[in-house]
Amino acid sequence: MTIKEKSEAIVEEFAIFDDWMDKYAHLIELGKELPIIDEKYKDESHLISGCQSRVWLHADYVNDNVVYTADSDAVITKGIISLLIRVMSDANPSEIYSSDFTFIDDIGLSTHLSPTRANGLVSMVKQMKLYAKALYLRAEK
Amino acid sequence: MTIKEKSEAIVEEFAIFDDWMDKYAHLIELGKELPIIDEKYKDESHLISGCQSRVWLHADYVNDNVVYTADSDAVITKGIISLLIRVMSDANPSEIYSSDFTFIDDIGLSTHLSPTRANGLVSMVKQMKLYAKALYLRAEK
Amino acid sequence: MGFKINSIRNDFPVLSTKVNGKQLVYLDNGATTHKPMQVIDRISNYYMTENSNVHRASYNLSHIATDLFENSRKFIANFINAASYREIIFTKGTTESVNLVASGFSDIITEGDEIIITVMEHHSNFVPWQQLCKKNKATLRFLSVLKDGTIDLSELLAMINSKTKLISITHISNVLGTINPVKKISEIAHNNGVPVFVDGAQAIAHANVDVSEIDCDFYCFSGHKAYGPMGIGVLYGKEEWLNRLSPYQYGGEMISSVNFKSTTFNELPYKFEAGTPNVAGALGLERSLRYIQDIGLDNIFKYEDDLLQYATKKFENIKGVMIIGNAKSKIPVISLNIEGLHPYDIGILLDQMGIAIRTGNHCAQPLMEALELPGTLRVSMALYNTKEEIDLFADALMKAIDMLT
Amino acid sequence: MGFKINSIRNDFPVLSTKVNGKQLVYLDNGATTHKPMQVIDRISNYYMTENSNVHRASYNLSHIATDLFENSRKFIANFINAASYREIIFTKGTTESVNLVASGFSDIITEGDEIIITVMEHHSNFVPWQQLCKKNKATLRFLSVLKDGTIDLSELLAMINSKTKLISITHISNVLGTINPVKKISEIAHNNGVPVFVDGAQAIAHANVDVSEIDCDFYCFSGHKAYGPMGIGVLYGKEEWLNRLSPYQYGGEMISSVNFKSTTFNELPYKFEAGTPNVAGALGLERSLRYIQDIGLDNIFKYEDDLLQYATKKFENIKGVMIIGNAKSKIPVISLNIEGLHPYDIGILLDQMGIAIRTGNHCAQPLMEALELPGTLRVSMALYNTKEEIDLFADALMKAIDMLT
Ligand SMILES: Cc1ncc(COP(=O)(O)O)c(C=O)c1O
Ligand SMILES: Cc1ncc(COP(=O)(O)O)c(C=O)c1O
Repeated sequence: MTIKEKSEAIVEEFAIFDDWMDKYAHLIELGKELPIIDEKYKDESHLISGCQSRVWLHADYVNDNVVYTADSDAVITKGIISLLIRVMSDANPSEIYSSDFTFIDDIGLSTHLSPTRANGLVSMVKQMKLYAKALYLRAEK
Repeated sequence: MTIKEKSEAIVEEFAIFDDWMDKYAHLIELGKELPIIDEKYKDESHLISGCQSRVWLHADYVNDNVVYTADSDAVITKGIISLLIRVMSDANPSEIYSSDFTFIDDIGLSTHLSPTRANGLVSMVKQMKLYAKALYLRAEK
Repeated sequence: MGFKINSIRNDFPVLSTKVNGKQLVYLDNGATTHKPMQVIDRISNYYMTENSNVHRASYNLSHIATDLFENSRKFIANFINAASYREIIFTKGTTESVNLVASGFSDIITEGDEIIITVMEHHSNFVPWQQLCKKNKATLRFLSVLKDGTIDLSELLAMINSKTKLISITHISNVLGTINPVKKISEIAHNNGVPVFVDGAQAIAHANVDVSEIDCDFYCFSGHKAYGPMGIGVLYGKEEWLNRLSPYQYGGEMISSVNFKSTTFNELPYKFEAGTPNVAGALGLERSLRYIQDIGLDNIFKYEDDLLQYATKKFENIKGVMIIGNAKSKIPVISLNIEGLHPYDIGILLDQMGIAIRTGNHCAQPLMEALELPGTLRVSMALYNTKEEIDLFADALMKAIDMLT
Repeated sequence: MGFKINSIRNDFPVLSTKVNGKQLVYLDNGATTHKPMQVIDRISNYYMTENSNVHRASYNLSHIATDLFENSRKFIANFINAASYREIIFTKGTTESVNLVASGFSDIITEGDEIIITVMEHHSNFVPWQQLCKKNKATLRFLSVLKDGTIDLSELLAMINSKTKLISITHISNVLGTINPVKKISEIAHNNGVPVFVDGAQAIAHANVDVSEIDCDFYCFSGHKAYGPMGIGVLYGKEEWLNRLSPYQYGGEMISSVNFKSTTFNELPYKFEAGTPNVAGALGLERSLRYIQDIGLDNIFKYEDDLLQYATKKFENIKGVMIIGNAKSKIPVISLNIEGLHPYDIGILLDQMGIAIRTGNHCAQPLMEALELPGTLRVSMALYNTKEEIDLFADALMKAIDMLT
């Protein structure tokens, strides 16, 4: 599946809930299920700045694709990360780099989880893209 | 005449003009007639700060009374000074020191010549009072 | 006059806003307060009928504006019981006031000197001193915060010494709500020849501010936290101290005369007011303080304390909820820690339910470090809040906790 | 859209004020401008429906305010054609903008360095550099003003050298009305590796401001001189330059993280915005620039130039009146010297006739010293002035001269 297709699938998945509480409950569930990052990556150097909660992000390069793992101390943040990872992980760096991630807007959570605002989510997406680029450049050499 | 009486005389003198133009014309006339300060006192040390126009003020102590002379480069300012001198000059320091000079308010010129506002007039009155005090203290010794 | 909460609420148009279809419950007054129509109208009326530059012009409109502006200064001097209007400097707000004084003290603080602040300071009363000490090779020392959210004066007595050049302390903690004993601190400081700076950002609308009684050397606050406009604040300083400090910014009314070689500066308070002042802001701030005065300070304190007691009792009874800061002397600011949950998660869910509270470190990271917390959930009330709103918050909080566990 | 003066005048409530029973004729726009209802209403509406602190909170009202605030920044970036919103710093006004940069340059300027300004600078773009040079033992050099009120670029070419570290110049003189060739000056400066600061206080409402075209390194202006609120202004700086300068004030959003040992600062533009920002001010400023844009910059310039030509011709024909400043490229600011009469006397009499103009040194004492004048009578017009008002002024001026001679 392309990033676009994966995004659309998520939007559909959330569309069945018409109440904000159910949407959030689902997000919280996803957050709790997020496969946790290897403990050794939960250090300063993997912290993303600009988030209200702490977020650690790690990326590997496997078979020309970027594979992300992450964690946060806030569970809603983890839910969001889990969506981002579902969409972006195991994808090709150039596809990651050229995609936008406005699908979170389309889920219909409240606007403050929107990646188009200046908030932690923006930093997260930015950092994920940076990793993709860095891994790609390193592989090129 | 006391300072109070001299002030009242001036208010009466202006009361005969009922048009601002005539009041100002009279003030300008008085300004032009102001006996000018001795040239040697028109220096930095006799300048009053805080006026939009330059004002030089000098005071002498004659027969236990303070005698003021002054000049300005603006004629309306000179008119005001001439009123202040008429009232304050040749008076006793303690009388000068304890008087208020709101008579200028009562003349009915515009409010911006009022000594109750922060403007050059306030500085003038303040400086005149300071001279009175200084001369008095010097004489006491 | 009694305290008529309904008529007060009607004065504040924002309070009838809807959020996600629900009535707004605004409990973030520590960050900023809303403005009554009286203040909003004062600003509009100024711009509609009295607007002018001040001080320098010789026409009527400018005289009117100058009088209004200077009368605001006098009103504020009176409101905080300063000795003279010359001690009232208009600034952008608390942060600028602290920076102004810190800049002035950079001529006074030398290598090896010490400045004392507390662990509970807001960044605005922390970083300026930290940077000053760094620049001038001085030492910044910290009074610790006890378990109940208060400071210990005996620690101050032990810390103060001949190298101490300044004590700067917040009147009221924006996280814990603690009212610090600033009068006693001034006494101790002055017995040791040390001046005291008090950050009154959280105090001006919620506590008695009497600078003569406190006897502090500097005091400051922001308009926007006292039902007044943004972009205006006050620095109070004793004349002798303000005279000792160099000007902060150059230009405008703070200048007495300039030539190609040098400049002489104006007297107080103008010496510290560079550039065209925010006249509309000053008038708006005066109006907001008059608003407070009209309701009556004592009425407000009583009402707010009632809210505090009610909320405290209510929150204590929610499972897993702990109140951070239990000083006897508090304003209605309550920080909560929810066992096992991140404040950020709670904040997001509360917003869904129309409730505006603050989560995070509240610009007091050192305090969070000392308390070993990632942040708190802060409920900060004002004169327009109600017990019903506290109930709505408590219900929403329980719902959020439920969803997250 | 055409230029409909009557409908424009109706937007500005102050213009219908009476002074001493006479209709106000306001010709002191160089000091401050009046505000259209659109701007006044924008501020009121913000406080009535959108008020909140920005950036830090996770509730809806704060997101709305943050978006509005950041959109104002983007609008302004676009209005002056900056490369990015990161180059737009909100300040109190021009004076603070200059002081912020002068403070930043205190790390850069060292003994023996030179800063070039002109003789026609406003104190706000004079004293900060003078004091910086004094503190850092650098030399402040002055470009002179020619008879017609312009500067001579060949003097700049002769003055600039390897010691020159900065050129700071006003875009437009607040006394003479001269539009300086800031684009050419930037070119000369950059050919010599010198950065350029432009004081745009008088330009923003009356001339085309395109910082990319000018290619200056810094530009600044005040809201209140562009039909916007008091207490808000802008500093534009190229990112590379803003990144080089240290923060100016500490506290609030400019902080990224703090601990007991040290502080890391936020990115641009926040690095320079300490304390709760003046959100209402930023929105009001955006609205005033939109107001200008809606009327059309070219329409305004054409209308104002028409007023300038009309007034110039009229004043030249009054006996004893001399216009100070006859540059080809001027905004409608006209300084007058009246033979044998003190400007102060004239100002007082004009006020009696309802006319608001400025007399004195206009915060440009060095220029007065250079021109050997005690001050001037300054008529400064804006988009809402009319030829009838110029006639009223001219009649009143003749009457005043008559009374005084
Ligand atoms: C050319 C110039 N620079 C600077 C200023 C100072 O602007 P403000 O007082 O708004 O800071 C002014 C306004 O008086 C001005 O005309
Ligand atoms: C205790 C305290 N000090 C300082 C400040 C800073 O105030 P401002 O942002 O208005 O400058 C605040 C407000 O956040 C505060 O609560």
